[in-house]
Amino acid sequence: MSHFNLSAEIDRYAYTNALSKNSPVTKLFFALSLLLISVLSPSPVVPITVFLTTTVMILLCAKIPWRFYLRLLWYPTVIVALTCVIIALFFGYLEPLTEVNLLGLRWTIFRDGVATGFTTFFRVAGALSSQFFLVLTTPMTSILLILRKARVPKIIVEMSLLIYRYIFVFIEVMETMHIAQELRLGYSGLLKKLRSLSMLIGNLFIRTLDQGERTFTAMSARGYDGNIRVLEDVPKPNNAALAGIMFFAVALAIVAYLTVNIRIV
Amino acid sequence: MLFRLENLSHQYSDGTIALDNISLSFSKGERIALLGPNGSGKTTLLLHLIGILKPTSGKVYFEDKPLEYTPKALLELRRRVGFVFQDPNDQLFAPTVKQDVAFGPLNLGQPADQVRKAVDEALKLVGMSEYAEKPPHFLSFGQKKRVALAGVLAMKPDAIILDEPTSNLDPRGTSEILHLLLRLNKELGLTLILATHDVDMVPLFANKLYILNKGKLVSEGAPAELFSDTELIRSINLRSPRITHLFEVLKKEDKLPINPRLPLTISEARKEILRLLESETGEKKKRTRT
Amino acid sequence: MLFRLENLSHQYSDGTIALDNISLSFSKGERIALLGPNGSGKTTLLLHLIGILKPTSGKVYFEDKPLEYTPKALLELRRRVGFVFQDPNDQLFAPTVKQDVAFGPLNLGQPADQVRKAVDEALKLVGMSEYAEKPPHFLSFGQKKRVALAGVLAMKPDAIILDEPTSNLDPRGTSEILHLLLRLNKELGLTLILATHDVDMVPLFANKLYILNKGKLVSEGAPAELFSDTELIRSINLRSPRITHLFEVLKKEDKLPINPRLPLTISEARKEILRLLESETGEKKKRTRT
Amino acid sequence: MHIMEGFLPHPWWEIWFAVSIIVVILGIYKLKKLTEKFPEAKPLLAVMGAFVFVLSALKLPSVTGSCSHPTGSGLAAVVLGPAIASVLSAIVLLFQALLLAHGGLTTLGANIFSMGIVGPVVGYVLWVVSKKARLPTSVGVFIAVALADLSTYVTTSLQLALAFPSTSFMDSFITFGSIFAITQIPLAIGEGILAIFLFDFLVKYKGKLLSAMNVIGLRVGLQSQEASK
Ligand SMILES: Nc1ncnc2c1ncn2[C@@H]1O[C@H](COP(=O)(O)OP(=O)(O)OP(=O)(O)O)[C@@H](O)[C@H]1O
Ligand SMILES: Nc1ncnc2c1ncn2[C@@H]1O[C@H](COP(=O)(O)OP(=O)(O)OP(=O)(O)O)[C@@H](O)[C@H]1O
Ligand SMILES: [Mg+2]
Ligand SMILES: [Mg+2]
Repeated sequence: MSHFNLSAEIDRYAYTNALSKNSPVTKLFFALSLLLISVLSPSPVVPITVFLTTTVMILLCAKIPWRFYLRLLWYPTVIVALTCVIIALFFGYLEPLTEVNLLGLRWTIFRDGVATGFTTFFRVAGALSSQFFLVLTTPMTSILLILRKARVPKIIVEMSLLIYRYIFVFIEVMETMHIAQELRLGYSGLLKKLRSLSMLIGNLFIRTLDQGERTFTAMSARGYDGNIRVLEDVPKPNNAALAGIMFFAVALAIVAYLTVNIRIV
Repeated sequence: MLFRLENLSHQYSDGTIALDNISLSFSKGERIALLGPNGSGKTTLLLHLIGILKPTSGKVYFEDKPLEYTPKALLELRRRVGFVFQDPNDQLFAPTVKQDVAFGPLNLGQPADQVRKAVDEALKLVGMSEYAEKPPHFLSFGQKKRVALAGVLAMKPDAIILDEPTSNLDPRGTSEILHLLLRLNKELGLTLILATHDVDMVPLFANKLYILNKGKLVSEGAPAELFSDTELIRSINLRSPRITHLFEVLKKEDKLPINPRLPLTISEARKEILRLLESETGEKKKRTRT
Repeated sequence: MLFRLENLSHQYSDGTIALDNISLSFSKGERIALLGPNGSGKTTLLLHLIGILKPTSGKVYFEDKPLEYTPKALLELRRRVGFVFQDPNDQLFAPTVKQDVAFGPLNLGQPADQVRKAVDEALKLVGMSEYAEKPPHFLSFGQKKRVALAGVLAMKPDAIILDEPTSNLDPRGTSEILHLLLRLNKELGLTLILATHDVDMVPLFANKLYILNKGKLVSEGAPAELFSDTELIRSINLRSPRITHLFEVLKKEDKLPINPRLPLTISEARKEILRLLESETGEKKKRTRT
Repeated sequence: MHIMEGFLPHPWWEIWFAVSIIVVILGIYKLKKLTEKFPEAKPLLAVMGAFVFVLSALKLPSVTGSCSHPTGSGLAAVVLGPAIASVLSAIVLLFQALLLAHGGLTTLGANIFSMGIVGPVVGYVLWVVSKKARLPTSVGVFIAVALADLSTYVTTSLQLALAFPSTSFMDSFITFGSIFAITQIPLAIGEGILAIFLFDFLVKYKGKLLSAMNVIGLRVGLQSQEASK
């Protein structure tokens, strides 16, 4: 269930972090431009810079506890690192780098494979940290409001909002159901564990649909008409900040261009 | 007439007949209580009033016009009539208490500072101001109920429908909210329609009482009138208010000369006891003289 | 001692201190009521007893052994102690009422026909037999509460913890369930621990009363004792039972010679009124004679 | 199976974006039509979406720049048709990227293509075919959902192989594909079985609404159920 706690916590930080009162447009612009530059950049220099920048912003400006940030990073890092090792081992063919003895087999490692592995790893690091910056500092409702202003069809924004709410309904229903089952001795022993779990998954949908409909009813009863409205006036983006970000992005783009040929291996 | 139900029946998709040919009408400015055992159809009836459920047969009239189920007509209806749900967990969904209470007023299209004022006021009325920034799912059950009520009060409707408003509230909360509702009723003419199991509260609150049982309307009238019919009350899983019950016993078992119109509230009971003491001594006096 | 809490404190992750240094103990076979205003920490306390919440500081003892939070120890605890949630929607998860009630007994490893018997019995006790095949989410709120209770009764535990068992129940349901609990307590020695706002019910039910306020234990003792301390009761958002209140008024306002130990229940009130009438006439008689 | 943020190099993520957006726009159009006519269907649609989210959060790590988990989009396609399933998947993938760091923003296009388009189309086609072949409903649902799940993974392997070619595209495809297969085949079977129950429930309790909504997939299902009675 830990993934769900993760989403609930990400959501909580989005509403409570030290940057939550800043303009969501600025934050979105910042995150997306760094993200794009990381992904487009051919060498690892720019993604590394982006990773460091956003990490500093997340920890020092938004004041997200570093423990939590590490927890977020840990899981993707492991997967990507493993995958990049695979890419490095299997996916080169141009220029042999070295040979290793693996499980009694002689294995040729190629320079281009290792290079791709490294580049990919750092690209992911830069991109992912930009994405984390966005979600840790910007409440989902603000993101949806921006989408609405950007003329994304209303039905999409509305469905997104509902799905977003129901995700948390799901999580809550799942947790309370799990506790209720434990209190009546579910999950004791393998067979009971299976029975409890299948009952949980099978009924999760039913319960959530039921709860979801009742919540929708309650929303309708308070005049909900498909439009999202929030109380906090969305802070206006600050032009100086936008220009600063633009400048930084251009500088990074130039760096990216200049470092095209820099290789780690 | 604010609401009128004409031969209303409702059958749920699994075949349960939850309402069976109900006709009644609620006037403006009244304080109406719906009483009935579990599963008698109270919630189902209330959900028809704001167009969340559609009758299987029969009609709902709002201000003498048949209810239309178009989004626009429903929106207008819900702007005028607030609804507080029986289970506050159904009703609260915003990330903070404040935003939840603001949801209704914002949907009414009010400007931000007016909304803010309405929210602060409503939270104060239900005694939850200090929890404004807390996420609703971190509140105790009774606190959630208060917030749910605030969410509706903030919309300043003409009528409020409340499904079990006082269950899970502490006694002070119950009495504060009752007094608040009575005040709104008196000062602003707010119509109140409420479903409840709390028979002790009904005489303090309602001027009109409807009794439901198994989907049927079994009785309507003033609370004093209906509670005198102890047979009826007993027969459908209800009971008289405790105070009334005390006097029933005194009358039946101890053969005391209690007024035929049994007292329902503490203040009525007090008068009755004083009267008893007076007359009793009078009686005895007479007897000793002769 | 069934449960003992030693300097128990609990702070929620957002910083709320819900319980503050509470020490108390519950003996076997007792009928315990926890009373306190909304947000006073009743639910939080109860959740500690069955190991759903862990104390921030302090200790919970079950049968004089400190509670271990290993799956095995918790399992044993929950086999012995049943828990009924405040919100029945938290508790029901199976596709039909019957399957939900059977969940616990099946996990106890009972053979099929024994389970079937236990389920039928439990549903009958709470008056929900005819709904056995219905999906729980199609029930009315009060009906859900009854099913939730049945699910715990069917496990035949040694002790039951109930969080607001009677809120949203109709009066007959309330009285039936109270009598059922009292009977189980008397006949089988079942320990009952219950959180409630229903002060009128407490004197009928509890032999031991604990009063919580803002996370602190403010008082404990026999109900009659505690309710006599009207100052305390008032000061923390509670009130006396209505019957008691009536006599408070008669004593204070009307200066009637009421017993210092105010009546709490209808039968006590009846005796007191009869006594009053007697003595009053006696008094007057004396006076007329002289 | 979602490809992680930043994992796809330029120009592959742009290409998949372009391909997916067309289908999603078609889906949005259909969704708009449907919800205008049946506002009461919104909770059901949204719960479907949330369910897809939760299912794909039940993830098992797999060493391929992504991980294995049920997809949920196959059932959505069987019940609601592939166009609407694609929109729901798109929204869910966005939330997975944002709330779970699962998948990503730039890789959104590629992930929509595999989970929101190929999976649902495969599932839907198989569902219709199995109905035409008069297979029992449960078998039809199982086949449709399990294969929708698998096809999603095959597509992901394909996308990765295109972006990271080894000596040949096939080599790379086989490498990625076989790593996925270990965890994914049992998962697909599990998801298929779960779908049978959920479908049954939906027909039982939401049959009226769904058949009124006139979603083709379900209509086929309902008809055949009636026929079998
Ligand atoms: N969604 C539903 N589907 C099928 N039957 C339902 C549904 N909701 C309620 N019922 C049934 O309809 C009847 C009336 O239910 P309703 O909720 O109106 O009762 P109520 O008077 O509000 O009861 P309570 O006091 O317990 O809240 C009950 O028998 C109940 O089981
Ligand atoms: N999950 C939570 N996170 C943070 N604070 C919480 C949480 N649950 C409860 N609280 C707070 O802890 C305090 C005690 O809550 P608790 O639910 O124990 O009260 P209670 O006595 O059961 O109230 P009620 O009578 O309303 O049910 C309240 O102030 C509440 O806001
Ligand atoms: Mg009800
Ligand atoms: Mg509580």
